[in-house]
This record gives sequence, C-alpha cells and structure tokens, in this order.
Amino acid sequence: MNVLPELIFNKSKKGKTGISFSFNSFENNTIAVDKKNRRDDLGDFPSLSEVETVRHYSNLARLNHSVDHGFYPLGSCTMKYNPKINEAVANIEKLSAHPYSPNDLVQGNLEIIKTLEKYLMELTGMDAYTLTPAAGAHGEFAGMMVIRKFLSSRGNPRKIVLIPDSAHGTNPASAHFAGYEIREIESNKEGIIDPEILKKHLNEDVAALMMTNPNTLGIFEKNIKEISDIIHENGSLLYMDGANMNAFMGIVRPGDLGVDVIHLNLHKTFSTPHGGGGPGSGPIGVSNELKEFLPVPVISEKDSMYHVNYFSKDGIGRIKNFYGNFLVLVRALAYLKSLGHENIRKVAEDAVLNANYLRKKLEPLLNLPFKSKTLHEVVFSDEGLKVKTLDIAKRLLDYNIHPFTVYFPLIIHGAMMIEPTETESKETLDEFINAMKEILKESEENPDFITNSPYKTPVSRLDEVYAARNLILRWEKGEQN
Amino acid sequence: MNVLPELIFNKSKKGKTGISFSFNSFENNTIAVDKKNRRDDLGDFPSLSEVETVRHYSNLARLNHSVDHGFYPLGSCTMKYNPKINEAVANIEKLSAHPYSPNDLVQGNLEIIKTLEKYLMELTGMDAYTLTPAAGAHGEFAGMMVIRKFLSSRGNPRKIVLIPDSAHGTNPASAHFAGYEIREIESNKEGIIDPEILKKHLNEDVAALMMTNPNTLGIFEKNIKEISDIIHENGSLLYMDGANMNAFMGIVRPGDLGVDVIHLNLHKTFSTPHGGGGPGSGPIGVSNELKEFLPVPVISEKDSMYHVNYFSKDGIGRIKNFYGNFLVLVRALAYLKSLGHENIRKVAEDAVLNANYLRKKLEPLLNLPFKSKTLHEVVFSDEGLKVKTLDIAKRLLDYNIHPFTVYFPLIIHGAMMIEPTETESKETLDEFINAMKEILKESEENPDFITNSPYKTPVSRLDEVYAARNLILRWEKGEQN
Amino acid sequence: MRYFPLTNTDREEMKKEIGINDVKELFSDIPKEKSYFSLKNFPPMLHENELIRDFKKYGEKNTFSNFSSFLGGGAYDHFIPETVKYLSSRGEFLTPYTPYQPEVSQGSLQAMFEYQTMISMLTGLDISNSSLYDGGTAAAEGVLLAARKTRKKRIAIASNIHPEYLEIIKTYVQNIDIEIDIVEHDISTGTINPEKLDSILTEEHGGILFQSPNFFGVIEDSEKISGIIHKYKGYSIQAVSEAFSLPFISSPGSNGVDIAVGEAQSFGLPLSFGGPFLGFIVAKKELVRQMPGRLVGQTVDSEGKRGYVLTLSTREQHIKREKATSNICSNQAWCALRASIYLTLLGESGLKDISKSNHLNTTYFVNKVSDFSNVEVKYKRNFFNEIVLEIKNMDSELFLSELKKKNILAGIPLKWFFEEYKNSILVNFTELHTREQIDNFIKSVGELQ
Amino acid sequence: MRYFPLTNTDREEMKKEIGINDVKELFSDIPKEKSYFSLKNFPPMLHENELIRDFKKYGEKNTFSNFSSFLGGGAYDHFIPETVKYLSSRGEFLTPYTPYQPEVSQGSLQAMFEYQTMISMLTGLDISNSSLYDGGTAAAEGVLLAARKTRKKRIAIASNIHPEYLEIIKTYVQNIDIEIDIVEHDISTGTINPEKLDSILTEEHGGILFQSPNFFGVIEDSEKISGIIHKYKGYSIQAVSEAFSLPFISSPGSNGVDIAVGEAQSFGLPLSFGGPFLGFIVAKKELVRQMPGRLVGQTVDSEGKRGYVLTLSTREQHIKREKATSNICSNQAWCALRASIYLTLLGESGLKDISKSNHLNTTYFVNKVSDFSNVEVKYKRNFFNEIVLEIKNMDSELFLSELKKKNILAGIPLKWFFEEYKNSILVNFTELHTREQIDNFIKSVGELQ
Ligand SMILES: Cc1ncc(COP(=O)(O)O)c(C=O)c1O
Ligand SMILES: Cc1ncc(COP(=O)(O)O)c(C=O)c1O
Repeated sequence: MNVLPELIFNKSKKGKTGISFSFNSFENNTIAVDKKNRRDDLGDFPSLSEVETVRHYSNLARLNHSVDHGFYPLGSCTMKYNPKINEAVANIEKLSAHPYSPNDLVQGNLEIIKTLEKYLMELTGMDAYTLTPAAGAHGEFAGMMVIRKFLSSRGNPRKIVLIPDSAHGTNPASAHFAGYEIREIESNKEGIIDPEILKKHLNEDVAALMMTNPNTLGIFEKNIKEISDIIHENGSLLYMDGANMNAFMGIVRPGDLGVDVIHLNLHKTFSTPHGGGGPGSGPIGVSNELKEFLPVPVISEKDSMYHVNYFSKDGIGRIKNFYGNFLVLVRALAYLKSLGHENIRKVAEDAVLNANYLRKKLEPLLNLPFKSKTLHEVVFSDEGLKVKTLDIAKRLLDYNIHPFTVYFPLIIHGAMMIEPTETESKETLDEFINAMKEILKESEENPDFITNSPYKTPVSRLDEVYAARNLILRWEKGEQN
Repeated sequence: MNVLPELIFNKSKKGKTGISFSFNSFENNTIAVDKKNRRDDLGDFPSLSEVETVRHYSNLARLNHSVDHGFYPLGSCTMKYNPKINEAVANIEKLSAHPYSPNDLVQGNLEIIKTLEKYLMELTGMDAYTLTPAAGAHGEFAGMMVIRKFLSSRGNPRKIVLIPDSAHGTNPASAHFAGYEIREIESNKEGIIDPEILKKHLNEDVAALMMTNPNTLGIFEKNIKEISDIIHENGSLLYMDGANMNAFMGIVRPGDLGVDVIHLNLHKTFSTPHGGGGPGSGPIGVSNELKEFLPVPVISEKDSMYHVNYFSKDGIGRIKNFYGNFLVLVRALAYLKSLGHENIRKVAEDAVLNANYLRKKLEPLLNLPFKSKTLHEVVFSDEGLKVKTLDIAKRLLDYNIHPFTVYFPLIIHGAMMIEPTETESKETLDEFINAMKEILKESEENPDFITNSPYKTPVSRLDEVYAARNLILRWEKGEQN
Repeated sequence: MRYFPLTNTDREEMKKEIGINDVKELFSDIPKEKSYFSLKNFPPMLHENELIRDFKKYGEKNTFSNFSSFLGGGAYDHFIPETVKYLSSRGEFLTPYTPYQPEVSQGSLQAMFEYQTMISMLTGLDISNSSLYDGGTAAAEGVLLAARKTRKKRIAIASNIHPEYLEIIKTYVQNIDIEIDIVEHDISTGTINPEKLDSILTEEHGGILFQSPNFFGVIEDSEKISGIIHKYKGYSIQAVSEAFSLPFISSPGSNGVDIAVGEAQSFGLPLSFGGPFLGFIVAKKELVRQMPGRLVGQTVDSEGKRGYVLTLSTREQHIKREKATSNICSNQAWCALRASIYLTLLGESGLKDISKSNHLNTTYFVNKVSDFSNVEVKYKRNFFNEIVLEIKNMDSELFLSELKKKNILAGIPLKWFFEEYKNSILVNFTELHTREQIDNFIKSVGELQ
Repeated sequence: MRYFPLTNTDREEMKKEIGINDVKELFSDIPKEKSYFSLKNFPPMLHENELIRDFKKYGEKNTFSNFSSFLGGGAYDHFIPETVKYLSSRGEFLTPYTPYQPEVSQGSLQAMFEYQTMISMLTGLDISNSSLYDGGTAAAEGVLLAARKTRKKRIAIASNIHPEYLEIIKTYVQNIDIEIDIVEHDISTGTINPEKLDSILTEEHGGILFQSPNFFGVIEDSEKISGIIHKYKGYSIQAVSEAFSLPFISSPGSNGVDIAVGEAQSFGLPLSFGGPFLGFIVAKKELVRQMPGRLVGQTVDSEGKRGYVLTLSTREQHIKREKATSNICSNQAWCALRASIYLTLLGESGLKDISKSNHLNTTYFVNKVSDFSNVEVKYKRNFFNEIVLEIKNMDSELFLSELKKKNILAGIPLKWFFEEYKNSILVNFTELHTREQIDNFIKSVGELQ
C-alpha cells in the first residue's frame, strides 16, 4: 500500500464536480464562435466531487515537511517563520484590485508600494527601488540590465561580469541573459574575494562585479569598501546579491559601502511564505545615477496623489506584468511594520547568534573549511566522514528536521550549508545538534544504516536517476502512475 | 523516538509569548484589587513563542484522522462531509454580535434563528422549536422536561419512561435527569419495538416512550403509527430521538406520524463539523400542545421586527446561556439553503442507498443479526469470526479508514455499526468493502496479525486499562509525561 | 450537487447490485401515505456564490458593529490572534468526532490533555474535564457533582451569580431530589456576607455555589466562604463567568475551593451571539470518579510509548446509561481545543498582560467618572473588568438610549435581572477598548450630567 | 517580540558558549563606521491588533470595490470557491520551499505532477513545467525556448498580443542575440492575416509567437499560423492570457502549436492588483530538454513505490550556471498548487460550464448593444469573453468617465497601447457578472447615445 494518494486522474469519474455556481440564464444563448474553433471535450481531464478534492489535498498536505512543522535550516533560503497575521493582511479583500483600475481608485495599493520602496531605501541606503521583479533571479536579471543600460548610456556596455566561485547559480545565469560573459573569481583562503586577485581580473571590458554579501559561505566580504573603490576606479559597477540580507538587516546599509545595484529577496529576509517554491519577490535598489534605467512601471507622488508611469525614456523596459507580486509586497511591508525600529536589527542579531551557536557546537564534529567569522549561516564539509552529505541529509529527515542545503556552494566538498534564522529557539538548535551528533555517531558505527536512510518518511529514498532516465512528466491514460 | 510532540509544558520557557498587543497606557495605573485577592504567578503555566505554538499544533493535527482525510463510517454519528463554505459563512464578522445587544441591532441574527426554526418545523412536521440545546443529549433532557411539565400541568407528571434496549445511552441518562425511572423494552426479532410487547409495559405511570427512529440498528420503526396510538391512548407521550434524521430527511415528517417531541442533531444531519467531539446543536421540536413548555428564550416576530422573550410562564426555564450554539445554527441553515428543495430529499436517498450497498456487499462476509430493511446504517455482529470487532476496527485504521461504531447497540454481540452517509463515493465504499474482505481473510489465516494491529498509526494499540488504573489526567512537574 | 459524490451511473449500478429498481423501495417501511411529502415550501438551492451573499445580507441587518460596546455579563470581547483562527480551523481538528479510536486521534487527545492541565493550573485545582456546554450548564453540573458526592440534597447558591446560570441550575434540578437555597448578597458591598452565610448553611448542605468575580464584577471572599462550607462538610463551588479573571485574581484552589465551574469563552472564542462557548469544570482529585463528561488520560501503547485515551468512561452514559454521572455526550471539544491554542500562544506573560490591561482600563474609567454627579460606580474596589454603574439623574433606560444615540452600548441594564438594581447598568472593559474609545465614553457620560 | 523565540537567558547562554560578550562582536567584519546606523526613520512596531487595522486603512483608501468592473486585459475576476482558499492556505503548502528533499515533499511534488498533467491536457500539448513568474515572462521564455532549440536568431511576434507581454519580450531579448520581427495584425479582423504572415516569415525565423484569443479577445487561426511557420521549420508559439478560454476553444495542441505560454491566474487566483499570478509554459516532447524552470517527474523509491522528484535539473542554473536554459530559481509554485486545487475541484464539467457562461455573458452584451448608435463591437464573432468596443459619439475617455460616474468601470482604454484603437475600449465579461450588472451596464451605455 502506497501512502501517496492515487493520482486525481485515477480517481476521476465523468460527471462529478466540486463547484456550484448560479449562472445567468438568457432567453437565447448564442455562441459566437465558429465550430472549428470550439472545443468539445477535455479528454481525460479529471472530475471529482468536493469531498474527494478536499481529501486528496488534505492527504497530500500530510506528506510535506514545512516551516510550520519543524526546523528547516536550508542554507541560503532563510526559511524563517511566516507569521499567520500576514496571511490575513494579504487576504484583505479591498487590496485585491484589478491592476488596470483607474489610479484614483487604488491609492491605498499605490501607497503600499511606495511605502515599502521608501523603507527598503532606508534599510539599504539605496536611492531608488523597483518592486516588480518576481524573485531574486528576476531581480538580478533586471539589475544587470540596468547596469548594461547605464554603461551603454556612457558609451560602452562592456562585456564581462566577474562573479566569485561561491556565487549562487542564478548570478551567472542572470548576467548571461543580460548579455554578459562570465568570469569566475576564485575565493581566497578566508572564503572571500581578495582585492589582489580581483585586480588581476579587471580590465576595460569588465562591466561589473556581482558579489554576494555576506557570501554563500555566510562570510561578510570585509574588503567591500576597497573592492568597491577598485571596481569603480575601473569604471565598473558593483552589483550586490542581497539575498542574504537577513545577516545584516539594520546593521549596515549596502548603499553606504559603495554598492550600485542590489537585489533583495523579500521571500527570505521579509518572511513571506515560500509556497513550495514561490512566489517570491526580488526588488532591486539602485544608486541615483542608475535610477532612470529602472524598469516600468514607476510610481510617483504628486499633489498627495500617486501616479503610475508606464513609460520611461531610458528604462530597461518592462520585466513583469503589472506591479510585480503585489501580495508578496503586502506581506513584506506587514512584516516590516510588525518589527518596527525596535526589532529590525534584532532579526540579524538573533539570526547571526543562532548561526554562530550552531557553528560553535558543530565545529568539533565536522570539517569547517573556512574559518572566517560566520554571519547568518555556516557551511561545513563532509570531508573525513564515512558517509556523504546527502546521507546525513536523508537521515535528518527521520528526525523531523529538514536538512541544510547540500552541495552548495560548489567550492566546498560535500557542502552542508546551515542557516538557522532568528525564528528558531535554542531548544530547536540543541535538538538539531543532538541529531547531528547521533547521526555522526551512527555513521561511524554503521555507515550503511545512514546511507540507506531515511526510514520514517512517507516514501523511502527516491531514485533521481530513474526519474531522469525515464522522464515521466505527466500522467497518461493506461500507463502506470 | 515518539511521534507525539513533547507536551507544551516540557517545551515551555519563562518569558516567551506568542502575542503582541498594543495596550493602553495611562498616566497612573491604579490596581483596585486588595493584595490578598491578587494572583502573582501562574506556576508552571507554559510559555511558548508563536512559531513553537504553530509547530506544536500543526504537528498534533497530523496525528488525527478526520472526515477531511478519509472514510469515517462511525455509525450513529453521521460523519458526513462538512462544506468549507459553511465555515466562511460562520466567520462573517457581522454575525458575531454580543448576545445582550439590543434587539434592534441584531435583527439579522434573530432572523437566522427564526428561519431555521421555520425550516425545521417544515421538515419534521412539528409545530414549534427551540434551538437552544447544545447537543442531542441536551435536547433529550429538555424534551423530557417539557413532557414532564406538560404532564404535570395535566395533573400528574407520571413516573416511568420506556426506552428500547437498542437506544443510545443518552436516552436513559437524559430521562433520568428529568426525574424519570427507566424501563427497558426489548426489541423483537425484527429489531424493532413490538406493539404487543410495548402494551405489556404500559400503565398509568408511564409518562412517555422514547423511541429512536430509525433506531440504532438503522431500521425504521414501521409500527410507529400504531405505537403512537397506543401510547397516546395510555395518556403518555411519544418522544422521538431524531439523531438519525439523515435516513428520512425530506422523506417523512415525524410530526405526521404522531410524534409529540423530537430532537435533531444538527451536527449530524445538517453537516456541521463535529469538532473532535463538539460543539453540536440539538434543537427540539414539539407539537402545539407542548409549545408553551419550551425553554426560554423564545423569539417572536411582530411588526416585522424580531423580539426576544426571556420569560415564559409555563416553560421549563432556561437550559443554556443565551441562544444556544448560534454559529452551529448558522452552519446548519447554510447547509439547508445550499441543498434547497431540489436536494433535501437526495440526502436521505443517497445515504440509504450507500448503506444498502454496503449491506449487500458485506452480508456474505459477516453475520447480520437483524434482517429488516436497512436505512442509513447497518449493524453486523462479530459472531462466528476468529477475531473480535475491536480487532477489525483497529486493523481498519491501517487502511486510512476510521472504523464503524463498535459494541453499540448493546443488543448485538460485537456490534459493528456502519453508517456511510451520502457524501461518500462508490469508490470509497468499494475500497472499504475490499479492506473488510482482506481483513476478514487475514483474520482467518493469521488472527494474531489482526489482534496486534494497527501497525501504520502514529502509536500502536493503546492500553485503556492502564489509563484507567493509573489515572494521569494532567501534566505534573517532575512526573513523566 | 457538489456534496453528493455518487453519479447517476453509480446509483444505477448500486441499485442493480442491491436488487431494486427505484430508491423509493428502500423506504417501504415508512408509512406510504405520509412519505415523500411536498418540499415546495423550501427555497431553491443556493449556489456557493449566492450563499455567501445571502448570509452577508443577514450580517447587514445586524447593525451592532457600528457601536462601541461595553457589554459583558458572561460574554466578553477579547483579542483573538490570527494564529488561533488558523490553527483551530484546520480540518484535522474541525472534522473528526470524539476520539473513540485513540490510535488515530492523538492530536485531539494530547491537546485535550494539555487543555485539562492548563485549566487545572489556572484554577489551582487538580482535575479538569475536557469541556461542558457552557458556563451555565457547567454551574448546574457543579451543583449535581457536589450533591452526588456528598449524597446531600441541599445546595446553597449565592444570589449574585450570573442570573442565567441560576436559571439554568433551577431548570436542571427541578425534577430531581435537590433543593436550592438562595443566599442573598449584601447590596452595599455587592458580595456575600460570610457571617450571614454561616448562619444559613447547615450540615444538610452539600455545597455552596458562588461566583467570583460575581455578576456585579466584584471579587468574593472565596477563602472565607470555602472555610464556612467546609465546616459543614459541604463543597465550595466557585463559578467564574469571565475566565480572564483567573490569571489576575487569587485562584479558586488557593482559596480552598473544591470545584470551579464556568465559562472560558474569553480564551479565544468570538462573541458569536452567545455560542458556541466553552463550559469548564475542574475539581479536587477526590471528585474525579463523579465528574461529568469526557476525561483524557495518559497511557502507553503496546510498545510502551506515551499516548492518550478517553478514560474513566464507566462514569458515562454510553456505559452506565441512566446511572451515568451526566447525560452529556457531544461536548464543546473544538472550543476547548481553540482555548488550548489560545492559552499556549499567550503563555503566562500574555495572559497576565492582557488581564492586567482589562483591569487598568476599568480603573481608568472608574477614576474618571468618580467626580461625575450623574453616575456612581457602586462597588469601587475589588472588581476585575466589570462594574455596576448607577445612574443618578435619569432612568437607566433613558441613559442607555442617549448613549446609544452616540453609538455607545454602555452596558447591560441590571433591571433585566434585579429589581434592587433597577437604575444600574453593568459595564465591561477589555483590552480591546482603546483609550480613545474609553475617553469618548467618559465624555459622553459627562455630557449627560 | 513574538517572532523571536530566544529569551534573554538563551542569548546570554549562547554568547557565553560562543565566547563573546556582546552580539556586536559577531559583526566585526562589517566596516565599523558604517554599522549600527540609526533606525529612527522607521516607525515603531505595530502590534498584531494594530497591524490589521493599519492595512485595512490602505484598503479603505482603495475605492475600486464600489464599482462594477468590466476590466480584463490579462487579469480576470473569476469565482474562487472557499475550498480552494482553505486547502491552498494550509501551512504544509504555504511554508515549505522548493522540494529539494523529495522524501518529505511528496505532497507538493505530486500536486505539481498533477498540475503539469492538467496544463498539458488543457493545452493539448505534451510537457508542462511547474510554473513561471507570469504570462508575460512565460511569453519571453517561450521565445527564448524556440530560439534555443532551433538555434535561429529571429522570432516573429504578432502585434496583437498583450502589449505588456510584448514589452517584456523586448526587454528579455534586448541584450542577447535575438531579433524580433513584429507581424502587424489586420485591423479590420483584429487578427493576423495568414497570407501576410507567410510573406513575412522565412527560414531564418525560429518561430512565431501569437496570442489566441488575442489582446482584442479574438480567436486566431492558430492552425493556419502553425502550418505556415512549420513550413519554415520554426515553432508555433501560442500565448494565452485568459486560461479560461482553453476549455472553450480548440486547443493549441490540436491546432499544431508547438509551445503554449501564458497566464493561468484565472484558475483560482484573485486579482491581487496583478500578482502573484501564474505563468505557464507547455510544449511538445522534443523540447523538454530545453525547457526553462522546474520539472517534476515520476520515479520509484528504494522499495519500488511510486514517488516524485524534481528532474532534469541539469538544465537549471544551480547546475549549469550561465549555460542554464533560464535563470529562474524561485517560481510561482504555490500559485500552481492553487490552480491544481481549483482545476481538480471544478473538474471537466465545472470548467466547461464556467467558460461557457463567460462566453454567453459576452454574447448577451454584444447582441444587446448591437442596435446602439453610440458604440460598436468591433469584432463581432470568434471572441471568448472579451471584446473591443468602439465609441462613436464621444471621446473614449469621456465615455469611460461618464460610466465611472455610474460606478461602472467599462473597460480598458485601448489608446494606452494602440494609436489605431484610440477611441476603443476592451471589455471583459466573466461568470461573476450577474445579469443585473450587465443589464445595468447596457442601460448606462444606452443612455449615452
Ligand atoms: C544567494 C542567492 N542569490 C539569489 C537567489 C535566487 O533567488 P530566487 O530564488 O528568488 O530567484 C538565491 C535563492 O536561492 C540565493 O540564495
Ligand atoms: C441516536 C443518538 N441519540 C442521541 C445522541 C446524543 O447526541 P449528542 O452527542 O449530540 O448529545 C446520539 C449521539 O451520538 C445518537 O447517536
């Protein structure tokens, strides 16, 4: 017996439905579509009753781990607790306007956007923001296009973007789609960018350095000011991936350190629920020089009314329909307002404290390749262990703990990237530490036990190779799924 | 490792809280309570943060079976699907008035109550209703008091209430608290009340017959009209336990069959969620003669305004604070309105069809002591099996199926009381039938396997005797829980 | 109809299987001449989109929400965090029934066990059951419990308990062999006079039920009361209609009370026009076998692991039938679950802060109106969040209606319940009243001088 | 603060354990002169009760809900059953991230697999990914996909696709080696003229992207268009901005389309001021290895049981970095989950009934205004639920503002996007428009004659 419910397609029976709606009735129902354009049937499209639908998804829900159920220290993803109140806020009906409503009827929504822009400016020391990017990668892409547009306006878009070897995969991908070639910069022994190494990569083709700060090792790029000077001297720009802002919110403002463009991940730092993969929101902030290149729409305030400008002479254009993931913005603003000036900084302080506590407790057990100061996350290696990172990760599942991020960043062998966030209690951290101790002990005594784990999950270890080889990406009638 | 989360008391740490509220601040905070009346501390009262609270209850939730998760044919309890829309209706803020609000400010709520009363009258053929009883048993109690008050008003409350041996335990208990002695009437071979047997029990001390119809065997008391005549001739009254109304909603009206008092279970027939045991609602309907004895409050309509009468000269008094379980009434009315005249009868038709299908399919496998026509539920016996009813019940848990009601009614050896309701699909019934077949087969081949079940539940079979002997009814500091 | 998962094909197949042509055949035991009555008096079905509209219309006919309300009297408007709403509305908590099969009900059962513990802690008593219908029926069950255990037939009841509780108790005992003696309170203090009480109580009394804070909001001397009834070997039963007083005033248990009963609606349940609410009963250990209703106990599974079950069911109607300790079957389990979530979320400090704020809002008002000539706070100390306000210069109905014109519901007219208080109203303050609201109330009262 | 579970005692213990006195020491890598900047420009924290009030105030500043709205244009107001809201808001679906650990994510993964299947069925194509940001970015990804697979540098795009989609595509390709050729539509029919198209397309084109129903609501001859581009060995890419047209009009797949992209907001997502919405992309099998974004595939666990995992991740940025098929990482998974629930609940008949009702509401309006002198429906056939209304007797802005005075938002002014349609508006009807609303709209239009 499989604990997975049958697929809806196998439960379906023609004629069932879970909806009841009072349709208008008209004297004569004219269909104004030519026969050849009409669709008769939906093939094997499923039909279930309401109770069957409720049971299907209620049973599916049980199979998920989530932040609501336990520790989720997935590094780089800032899986903090998502306050329920923010869901209620996002569900206020009067916020759910049509995006093409006349401006005078949606002043409240426009104010929400402008208020969040203002707070983000204040938090990061940037001069202007666009909130339209739908996720971090989308922000990177927009940000790199802004840089390119700016450089073009100065006569030469240049060709190369420098990216540290520890960077998140979206960085090179985004820069690539913005038309740049990528040059990787190797991290130094401290795990950060070395100004001397950086200098070697600089030339007149370099458009920008795309740095993540703190970087994906959880280490602050302490030479950032020197780096920014070097970069700017070269006529290049400094892009900062601010996905790790949880490490420094309220502590330092990237704009004060010479950053020209930054993107933030609201679904991380600002606690909007990750939704099983999204939606997110990846606003970008820029310095004054770059402001005119931001994408549309741009919202301005005049005579205490908000106006939407759909056109921008120099902007990169439009990157997303309408105003971005508006309800994610609403949640982020609700989160910020809940924190207030009293608590904004505490987020980073507790997040960093938690990460350092974990580091301290796990350092005796695991190999820590980079010993620099840890901010919001710490990355260990599986070097010297009898089992692999993946095996430890799988065994953690049996403890109702979601594993850390595995095998990233790439510069660490068998990386275990642990980001506890500030919303975890000391008790939870201690449980995690104990679980790790037990697992590492088991792995010494009986490595097979670990490599065959997990045991208590709804399904046992899944065969990813089989999936890639057989490519069953949908249900098909008569086939086995 | 226990899958049960730690008790909140063991997770608690002083100083944590999950609430944030903006309290008024005053220039001087005077406490107007004498020192000796004040409380300093709450001892070991737990303190958790918001995220810990969310996780605790989210993890607890996973350990429950529920109607939202699977089949739940708990006989006599009518575990039908609870529409989600009714929750939204019950959460409309403007219904949540203070119960002592001036009448003119809560006309909508009073109209809801009166409308539901009217529909229940229409559905059952009774002349008046009170919606205040909080559950079926509460309705029984109120109903029996109404009968007593009525009989007293005629000069003699009488002493005895007759109750069939198949009746639900609340019937004798309720009649007892209304001041009556109970005499049990044995069911005949058909599983129903035999008028001839009944007659033998009748005398001038008999206040009422309390009959369940269809009775707890799922069998309609087909002699009801004869019975009601006999009862009335004796100067006694006919009380009907209408908890099983799902069998006849829209098919027949008890008032048309001579019933003097009836209670309904809105949480059963009218699909309000059972809430892990409640709240319910057990309105009683009475014939005209008994109307004046109903409890307060009574709502009346005059000049198209609703008025609340808190006083009733002849009524039994008050049985419940305010207006009863109002939000349960709201859900029940929403359910009735969703059905409309087109669907009211279909509830019973499909419920009875489902029960008869199960009977037909299971009859070859199980002993069916009473062969009369089955309405909404069917009761088998474990006679002739190698395992007991309880064992089969426990093994069903492994199939994600909640068992039938076990060992009730008492007149059947090892009763398995199966009530599918109309909200189950044929597929679900077939799955249940197959599960039963497998279990019965297993019980022949390997009875121990069944008696040691369940295997796939969060905990294995629990020791009820241990619980009763050791009586740990709360957490205590330092003790083991 | 979306609630019926059978398709017509299914129905046909099933009928064939059963061996019938028409589903009507299944109902042939029902007197034909009475069956299949006309349903024409029922309205046509409302689709989902119409239904919500329809009930919003009822909501629009309620205009109470335009008013600033100071109504209490056993139903209190407290803040309810979103988290409580979210967690309690999960299907796993909302849609099962009584946990008869504990192996698949550990969620409800553990929560119930935790609820029982928290209620015990709040009241300072040993054993709580897992819910009763409401405060009033809990009071009645408390009376029955004391009588049952002591086998005495008289119970004294203070006249200043919630009038509805008293009505309910009277209803509950009207046909059984229990006599109620009303102990009149002292109008000058609003409370029971211990000396007078001592002169009324006898060895015949199985207990005294009093309320603290009483219906007038005043804290009784429950220690003295308990001492007196104990002399006569009866039980001290304290009713509590505002559970939020528990974290603020000394606990029933610490004052020698044996049984506490009452209403815990304040713990996370909205006003809901009066229901569903949450009755609680909690008592000393010695009373456990006489307790009404469900009890959850800790046990072990076959592997020795901790788990929870319903226990001591031999007290209950499904086993003991007419000899059961109560007829209750379905209770208010979901309300208790919701209270558990609420109490867990608030924790000790949340409970303390909120209860204190209730009190401070009340004292603020009391102090401010103390110089007004037109009203007088009748009992100026030892209240929690509710006070009696006597109207000096006009009829209390006129006073209420004048304030109603200013969109203020100033209180509950005590004349509904007590002739002696015919020109007084009962006024309640909770943490939800903003200072602005209270100031506006004060100002409006002042304007009526 | 309730979001921080550490107590001060915890913090002290942890600092001691780490070996620091002050948490500031942990931040010593950050340039000191810049750190611990002033937060005085931030407002004080809002407590839970204040927060909801604060955002309701923003809501009150929005007055759109007093209007009867006929706005569409890529964002449609459809009915959303409560069940969809309830199920999708469960924490298990809302609070995990991308299912990197499939053993504890089968809920999300199976739902995603079902989503992929349903989108495939609706579009008549083979393989759907598990979401993209929105319709516009999906269109851009469709263009990139065709170019990548064909290794051609030119893509033709119809001029009558959603103007924002076109803008986004232009933005996306502005820095990479892809040329866009705009294919002007025929103003008299509102559609692409196949002959004209044939004359424009060449072997250099990797594909044509058109929209059907197009931005003017008119159904394109996608079969012909697909036939033509196939002659040139390019891909036929159909955009769909109103997913509810899919159950009603012949599917992209059945017309020879190779890639369908678009917006599925209509499947259970509220208008939300434009986001989060749900971009979809679905294509023929041969394109699977070039697909952007996440794909869920079926596999087996170590005991051979069915299960689901993210698959073909070698296409993605975290493996391929700058050589990935797309830079997308976080997507709109929750929106896809919600669409899955919505589609499952409606089922075949629900989808058909609702889409038909959209069309019938539209034709009703079209027929009724056909005798009016002041307006003309520009394209009278082969629309789904959206039409172009030309205003004959006044400026379209005046027309809109006159109707706005009557609390009607009649449509989107096409002059925002197209000079050629400067006196026309785009009007949308869905199942949510009651007959009364539509009649009132018609009447109000009539009054402006
Ligand atoms: C450091 C870093 N940069 C960028 C991203 C990409 O953000 P998104 O997933 O929102 O596109 C991530 C997300 O995982 C990240 O961790
Ligand atoms: C036949 C019958 N009568 C009465 C009752 C008692 O109803 P309640 O639990 O609502 O008090 C029940 C409930 O189980 C029942 O099945």
